[in-house]
Amino acid sequence: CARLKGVFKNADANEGVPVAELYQKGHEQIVDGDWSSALTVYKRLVAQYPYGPYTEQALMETAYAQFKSGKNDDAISTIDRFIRTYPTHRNTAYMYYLRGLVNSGRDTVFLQRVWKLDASRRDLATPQQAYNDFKIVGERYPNSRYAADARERMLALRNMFARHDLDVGLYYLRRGAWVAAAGRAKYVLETYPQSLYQNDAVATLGEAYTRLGNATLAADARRVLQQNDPAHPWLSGDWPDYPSHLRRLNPFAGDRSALGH
Amino acid sequence: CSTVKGWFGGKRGETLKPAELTEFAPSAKAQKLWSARAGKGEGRLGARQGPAVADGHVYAAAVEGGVRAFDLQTGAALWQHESELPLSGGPGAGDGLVAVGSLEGDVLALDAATGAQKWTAKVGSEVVAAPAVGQGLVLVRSNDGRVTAFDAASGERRWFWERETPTLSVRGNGSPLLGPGLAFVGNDDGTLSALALADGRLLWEQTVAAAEGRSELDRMADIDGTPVLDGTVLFATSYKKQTMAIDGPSGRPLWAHDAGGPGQVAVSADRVVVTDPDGTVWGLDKASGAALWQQAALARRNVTAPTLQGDYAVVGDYEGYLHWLKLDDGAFAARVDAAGDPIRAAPVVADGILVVQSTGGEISAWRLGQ
Amino acid sequence: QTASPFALPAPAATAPILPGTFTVSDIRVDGLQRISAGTVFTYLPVERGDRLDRARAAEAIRALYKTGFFEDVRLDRQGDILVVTVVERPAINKLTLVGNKDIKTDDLLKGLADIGLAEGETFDRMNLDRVTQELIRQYNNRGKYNVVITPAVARLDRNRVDVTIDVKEGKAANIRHINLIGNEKFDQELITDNWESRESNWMSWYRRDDQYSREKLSGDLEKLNAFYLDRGYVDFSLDSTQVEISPDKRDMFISAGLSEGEQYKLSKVELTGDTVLPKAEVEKRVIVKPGQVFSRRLLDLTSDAISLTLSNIGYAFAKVDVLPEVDRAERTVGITLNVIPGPRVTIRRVEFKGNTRTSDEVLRREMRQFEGSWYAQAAIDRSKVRLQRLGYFETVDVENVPVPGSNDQVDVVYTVKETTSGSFMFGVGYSQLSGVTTSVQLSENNFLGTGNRMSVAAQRSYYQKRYDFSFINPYFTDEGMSLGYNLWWREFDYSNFNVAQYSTNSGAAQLVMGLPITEWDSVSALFGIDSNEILAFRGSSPDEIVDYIDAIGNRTFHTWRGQLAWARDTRNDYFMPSVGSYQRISAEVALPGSTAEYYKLEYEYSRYWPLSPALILRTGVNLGYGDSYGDAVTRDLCYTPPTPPTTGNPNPPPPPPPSDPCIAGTSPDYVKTVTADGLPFFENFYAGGISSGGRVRGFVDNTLGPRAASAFGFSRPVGGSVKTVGSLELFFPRLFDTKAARISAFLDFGNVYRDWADFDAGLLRASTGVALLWRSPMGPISISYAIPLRTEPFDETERLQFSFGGQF
Amino acid sequence: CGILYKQPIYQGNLMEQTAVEQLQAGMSMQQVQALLGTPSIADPFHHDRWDYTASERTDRLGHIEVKTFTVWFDNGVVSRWEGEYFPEQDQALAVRMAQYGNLSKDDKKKGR
Repeated sequence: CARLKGVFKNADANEGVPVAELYQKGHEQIVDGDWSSALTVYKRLVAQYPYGPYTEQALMETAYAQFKSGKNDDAISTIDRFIRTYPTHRNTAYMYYLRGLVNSGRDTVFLQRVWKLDASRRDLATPQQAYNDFKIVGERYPNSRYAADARERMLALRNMFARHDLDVGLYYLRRGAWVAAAGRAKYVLETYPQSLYQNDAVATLGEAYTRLGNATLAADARRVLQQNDPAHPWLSGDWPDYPSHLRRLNPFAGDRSALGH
Repeated sequence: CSTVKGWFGGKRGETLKPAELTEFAPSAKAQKLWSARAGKGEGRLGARQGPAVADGHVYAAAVEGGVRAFDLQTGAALWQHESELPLSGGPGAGDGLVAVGSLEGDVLALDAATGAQKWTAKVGSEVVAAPAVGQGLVLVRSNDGRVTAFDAASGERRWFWERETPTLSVRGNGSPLLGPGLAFVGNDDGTLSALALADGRLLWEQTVAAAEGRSELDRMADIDGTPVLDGTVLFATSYKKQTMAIDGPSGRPLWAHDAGGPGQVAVSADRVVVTDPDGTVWGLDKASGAALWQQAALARRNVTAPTLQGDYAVVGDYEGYLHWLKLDDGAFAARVDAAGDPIRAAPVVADGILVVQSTGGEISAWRLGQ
Repeated sequence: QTASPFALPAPAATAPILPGTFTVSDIRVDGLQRISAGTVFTYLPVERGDRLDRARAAEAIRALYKTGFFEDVRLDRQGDILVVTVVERPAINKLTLVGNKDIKTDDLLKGLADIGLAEGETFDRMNLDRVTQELIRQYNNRGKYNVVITPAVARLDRNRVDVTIDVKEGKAANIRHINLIGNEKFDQELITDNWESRESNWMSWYRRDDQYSREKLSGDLEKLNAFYLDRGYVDFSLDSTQVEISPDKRDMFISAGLSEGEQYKLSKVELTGDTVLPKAEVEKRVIVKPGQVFSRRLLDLTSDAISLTLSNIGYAFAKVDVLPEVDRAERTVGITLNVIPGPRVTIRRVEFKGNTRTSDEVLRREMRQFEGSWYAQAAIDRSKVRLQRLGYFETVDVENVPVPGSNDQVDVVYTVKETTSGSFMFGVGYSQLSGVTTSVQLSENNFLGTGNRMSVAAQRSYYQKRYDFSFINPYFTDEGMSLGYNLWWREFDYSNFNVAQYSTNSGAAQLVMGLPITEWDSVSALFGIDSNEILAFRGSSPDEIVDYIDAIGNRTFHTWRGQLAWARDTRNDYFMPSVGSYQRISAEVALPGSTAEYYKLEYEYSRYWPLSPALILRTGVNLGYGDSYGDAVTRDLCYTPPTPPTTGNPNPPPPPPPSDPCIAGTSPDYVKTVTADGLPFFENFYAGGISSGGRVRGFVDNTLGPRAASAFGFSRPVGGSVKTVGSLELFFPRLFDTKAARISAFLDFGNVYRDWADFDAGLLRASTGVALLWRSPMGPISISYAIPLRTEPFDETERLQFSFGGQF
Repeated sequence: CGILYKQPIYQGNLMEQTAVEQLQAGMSMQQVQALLGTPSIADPFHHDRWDYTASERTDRLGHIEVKTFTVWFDNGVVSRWEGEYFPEQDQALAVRMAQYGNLSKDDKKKGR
């Protein structure tokens, strides 16, 4: 058995090491991206030295390492525990910001970037959580270093939600369910005012009313669009440009929205 | 290597095993007089079904096998009353009548001499305790906590008294105890009630053990053994390890001691013997209730309630052994292998002869030789 | 008793020695180790400059205790400085659980973490007691009443502790005896037939149905109540129920006293309220008639049927109140059904949750209920079934969420749980049939979440080289017309495939199209060209085959293939259908101009019978017939066989060329006339083995049916032009709680015959056994153990068979 | 082409003759909502009119028939209304919808 015991020996190489040295060892591993060994080192650090500035720093870097190595659920629970134990810590803003980053990237299938898949067409539950996290950063820590970027990411997420709704609206337009299309367009206008797809929503409304034969409403929608975005393709009659049916035979075609942008 | 040992050494559920029997120098000898069969016994029904002895006859019932009568001295079969009913309660005998209850709530009364059926009646739940017969009445304790009184002659219902049962109680009930003009009933919520025999009115009530505790399990305080009247003093014990002596007429508690169990107490001239749920047999001083001795060698062997024979206390266990313990110090005096199946009902002693019925339906009678 | 030998002193909250009130000029915190002063200040309800009196001080102490960080808190006064002295609770270094078997360690750890007992958390002895009680309660719920839990706390340096919780589970209390008293009219077995609590029986070791739990019992008593109310016993009452435990806490006893009362009949049935539809129409759905025995179940079914009908035309909240008037003397009950339609509801939005991989449109195109339309319950149910039939989801749930602020609008939310919808096999594989196979095979029914079905396979094994590509988009048009294409190249050596001695090299390109005709029926068409080169040698390949090729006079068969099929599918789930049927009839034709002109007809039918929630029977049959059309081709063969090399003459001269033209009877080297008629041998149907189509488990793959002897004498199965295969299979959905695995007992039967004339039911082979299908993350694995029942002497039987990656 | 199955698509509210007849000038928006239900089209740019637009596509050729019933408001109360709506056909709709087949209550519970 002795020989066997030797094999496991280095596992507790971190026992009894002073906290500064332990932190240094973990930090170097973080710097050169060796997330898993950094995580084991920090885990032992927190267990042996459950308090002190090094521990707080180690906890934060643990969350970062977990995020970077794709362990999203662990990252979220580490962040939540940190916020509960150190509510007034000076970088709590960073922790909420990191939580937003984790949530916005949480469900993106690895292939999504490779196969050009559109995240707005999938379940928006975790992006919604990310939106709320960034909102906390923006409102509670307005002058922190991350507030500006958080607001920007919120805008991008909000456009994604609007894009989801409008894509569904255009689908219903194509299927001839014009009342449903008008409903979705109205929802975008009311729930996400000033979003990137504001004018597309008005165009959808106009198209739906035209198909429904409701001349007055269609004309007013056209007038509103004319004022806001005179160059909108719907005005010249070639919008929405649904992707061609041939793309449906190419398995690697990926998602393409009729919104054009 | 510790990790490797952990893999194979997985202990199976770590339940504690019943204690092994210890050797001892027998100071008394028990002889078997006779044995007989009462039919197919209760098995694991938990009814603690035992025989009744009255004026020289032993009456025994079984879930399958009806009611049979034997002669106390010789064990000769006197009569047998066939019945389809699953007879689980009793029998109880007295005033020339044998009464027995069934799992379906039937009450059957037979003529003690011939075994002929006199009358039948119905109660609301299963009967797992022997009916009490006396003073012209048959008192039946059914499992729903109700005591129903029938006229011994006609079987017509006179009155009934009810006590709500807790959500979880210990299996089994004690029979009512007939006193002068009144009846004592041990309830499942740890209280002892005295009822007037005339109309079933509640005379007094005394809590033997309070039904308190964090979980349902801790709150169980059943008094499942029939109380014992010694002169005017009543002795009762509860599953929550409490035994109490109470003044019969007034219901005032005389003493209480924190040892006790689900079975019946045995009261001798100066001792009160009781078995607790873990299998330890306690000898208490009758006057003060102080614990004089405890016999813990039969731990976890599902030991029955004690009965007195001569100056010994006798208990049965789950392997069918009978143990005679000396009354003064609780030491083992004799032991016999009385039945192939577990003994759950406390043995019954009459005219110096001890009669015991196993859960397999086997009856045997024993006498103490010198 | 769980005495915890913990040495720390009890938290004596000493009263603050604080005479009178004073204004706090400054605050100092002593005793802090892990917690920062900032944290204390946020929770301390006192700031500089506040006036502090006894009440405010007590309140401050309570606030600091509530944080759970501190073991002890004391406020003192030094001049005008408020001194807060705290003793921090130790942190937990290691938390270990020993001896727990029934509840898994990580479930326990998760539970403990929720109560705040986890590594790195502050240790609070009060938590430990709460955890111990919680564990005891959880074990009691599982019927383990003898559990003994002893927590142990070991103190370490730097204010840390190691916590170990030792669990002695003891034996579970089993239900030994269930007794109903007062049931005269029905005996106990009938009443407790569908109860969950059961007395200990021989199956209890597996089904664990003799474990007592209060929830199960209350559910069963509700069933008892329903049993009598469904049979007219309106006055039924449950008088008393007793639950008892044996003194050694190992056996449970349940007894219930009941009084049945009398059976009641229906005196009148009246429909009132706003029935929306004409009354006569709604009355059709009332299945209870005066004179019938009163039955609550039939009444529930009636009110469900009526409210369901109304919910199909917009009345989402329709309900029917059943008002009984009981006449004790006549023992009759008068029923008034009061219909309350509620508002007519429209759907605002249809939303999907849980589709992290599948695109929104793939789900939305299955919907039969549109946004902006009036509510139709049947359309919503149908949409749910269509989602289940896609095969991408393990479970599909739907719920109506009322739109806030409006009484007549709802959102319909479908929550799906995605599962593996394809298989990915890579690398080296081995199976009895094909020896060592190196292959990559990716088939995905929901490729990249776009709903397209695609499979790519490259496989090399002992008997075949295969390169396949197939793609189909089920929604080429929005209305559901599917379009796709298959391309493959195969080199196949039938000899090692337990079939006749010849090999083929074939390639094909096909276009596949599907047109839905109704909600359940669809027509599919296939058009393709393929070439099939047969390498058969007289002597090793059976003569039948060589004669056929010689008759055709060409080894490569070019075929213009067309197929038309009609299918009706009313099943309600892709993996585990419990109701509905699937049937498909297809005609495949080698069009005129192909080397061999033939047609093949196939008919497949399977029906699912829900015998009970835990038992589903599938009856299935698979028939096939093929024949040539146009006239048969006959040819006279003249050739002289080569003289085999002998030791004396190692390379004998080649045989003379065959005489041309070869006339039967006159040419010297005339050997025989051969004719090519009927279905070509390489298109024959096969049966036996586990692959669907010719599935008769218990027999080696493709070995049933006629056999042809080759010159060297050993006979080989060649398949036949008539296939008759069928099966009876009993599924047990309840045995596994996940839908990913499915176990069944089956009776397979079938055979293939050379032609109609040879069909003989007596020759049908049969086998019975059990089969397991498991949808592993890598793809579907099916394992079956079969015992052949009716076999003939030459049959090659095989009891254990497994296949990987095949279709279900 | 006609042979391809086109699932029936319904849009908008089901209007009842009796309800429309009770429409009177001067009614408030809440009263109209209670009487006719929430309108299918409440255009964000026109707060003075409600369009009860309904469409049906039920034949095999996929032809969509649209009917609109508009109610105008003058500072909050009904001023006039006009248009047409699909006649009541609850019975026919009930039969057509029943063809989809309803799931029984316990099927829904088990998520099947």
